[in-house]
Amino acid sequence: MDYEVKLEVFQGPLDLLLYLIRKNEIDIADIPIALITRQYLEHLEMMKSLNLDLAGEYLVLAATLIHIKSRMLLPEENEGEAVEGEGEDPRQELVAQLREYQAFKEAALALERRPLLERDVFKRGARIEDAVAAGGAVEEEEMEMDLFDLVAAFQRLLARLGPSGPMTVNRELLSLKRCMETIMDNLRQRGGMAFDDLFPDGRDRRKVIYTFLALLELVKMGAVKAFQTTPFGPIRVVLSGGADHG
Amino acid sequence: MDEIRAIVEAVLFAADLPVAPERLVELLKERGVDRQGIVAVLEDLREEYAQRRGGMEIRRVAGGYQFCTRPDLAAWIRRYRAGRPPALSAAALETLAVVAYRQPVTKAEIDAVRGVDAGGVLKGLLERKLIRIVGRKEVPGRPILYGTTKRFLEVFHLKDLSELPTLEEMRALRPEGEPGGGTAP
Amino acid sequence: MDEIRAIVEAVLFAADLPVAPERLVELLKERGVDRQGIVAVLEDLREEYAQRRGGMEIRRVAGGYQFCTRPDLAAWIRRYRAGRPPALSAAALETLAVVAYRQPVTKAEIDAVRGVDAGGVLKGLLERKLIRIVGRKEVPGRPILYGTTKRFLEVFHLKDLSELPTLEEMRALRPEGEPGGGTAP
Repeated sequence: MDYEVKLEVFQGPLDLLLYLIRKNEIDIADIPIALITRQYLEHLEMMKSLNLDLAGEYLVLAATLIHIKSRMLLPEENEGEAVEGEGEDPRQELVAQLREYQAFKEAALALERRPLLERDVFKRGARIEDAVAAGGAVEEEEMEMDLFDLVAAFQRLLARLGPSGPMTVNRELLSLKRCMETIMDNLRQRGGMAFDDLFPDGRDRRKVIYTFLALLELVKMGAVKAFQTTPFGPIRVVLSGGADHG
Repeated sequence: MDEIRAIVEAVLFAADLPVAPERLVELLKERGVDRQGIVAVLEDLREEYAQRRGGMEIRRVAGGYQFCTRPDLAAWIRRYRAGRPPALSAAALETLAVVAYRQPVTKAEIDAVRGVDAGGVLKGLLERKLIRIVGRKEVPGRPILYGTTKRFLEVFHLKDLSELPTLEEMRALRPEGEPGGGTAP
Repeated sequence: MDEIRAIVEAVLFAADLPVAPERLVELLKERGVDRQGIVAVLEDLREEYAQRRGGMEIRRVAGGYQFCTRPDLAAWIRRYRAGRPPALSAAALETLAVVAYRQPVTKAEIDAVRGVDAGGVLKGLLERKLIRIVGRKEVPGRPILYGTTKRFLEVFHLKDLSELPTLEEMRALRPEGEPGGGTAP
């Protein structure tokens, strides 16, 4: 069989197990645990030898499989009666879990087959000001904020401060003023800029922080406008009132 | 074209999100149009574009109406933009499926279904606004509960959550011989 | 509608900038359409929409063609957009985050965290009833203390403040790709 070729990226141990069940054309309700355990462990070995990152979950399932196998070998569970007997089938829990995962996997594929926005269908591309004739006064659509944005904003703030805590105000004001001037100069020359272009020295953390704070300050003062039309889309920065279209 | 219809079309075109009939009723209330009238106009327009078979169509999605390009022309637009479609990984799709069907759902519950830690995937889905935090579960530890967003409905072309096939239907589908990875084409 | 025309219309709709005929000639070159043919299609479409007098029209701008709404309907679109819930600026969101997580908090404390004067933003948040004055801090000068409002809880779909995700919880949602060791800091 095309054993090696079929080594794909699995979504997790359950995914690998489902793959083995399908490959061997096995009934999910009656898994030959010895065979599947062997193949499962072989796959883990292969993934290890390929230096694929093996998450701990893979090993947990390996242990589960081995445990089930040992319970299946116990003398009171003769083959044939194992399923119907009053003794519980040691595979039961795993089978239920696999079935559930399989249903969600199908659901995921069904989602993927739908006409996806930005893959199969596209929305109006032009920005709102360009799409609305004589609509200079139409305000740029801002992102609708949700809770995640709020927390993320706070996290970013704290990350920006770093472990050393708030910086001294004096040094900041000095640098801030200079950064604000630089931004304004750049914008006057170029009209508008992509947000990322404001940070040429991406590695200089201090500079990045000050530039960002300067930008916030300029936005607050109403000197510049920063906007974003899609979540995590590119941010554009323009001089306020300086952007005329058409 | 009568003015009401032209206004409705202009709003549909200009809006960034699906337009709910209620918003149009509100907008046009001084014109004395009721919900039924608005829906009739919207359906009329939808029919007109469907008949015309031009570049766009009007679809019903996320509780509203929205202009978008015809699905069979997607390849041309991608080529024009020279962009690749944004791929949702198989892990993201699986996680999204669990959230969609089990919402409100905790991370631990999602992890249990998928057998792997969903932390990174959840963060990505939150950032892409496909899921959101909807509250906390009143159990020890009060874990965060997740649910899907309107954006989810918009991206996956769903009128509402009830349009999702049931899990029972999914179980009935035997994925005979289908490979495991749900990779985007 | 013939396919070339539908493709041109779809591209016009989905493009973010005015579409130059040359780009369309390039896109459709395997269909054997020349510049003259493309311009004819574009002008035809333009004429069609002009005749129809619907919500949109096609205009020639900056060496290209672009869909836009009919100028005399602009007021309706402005009104439609004014009706949607106002969004928060990045500065407002940051300030709100500091108030939410550090309340009760003084302006000086907020300024220290954000590194800029929050005066204007605080005023805006007060006006929008997302924050309120909750008292005065018993230190020299007795500065005003700010906290969040009921409206804040509504906007963010929170039952109470304890539902705010903790920073610890957000840290647990590691970005995809980062090592996922189960060791909490």
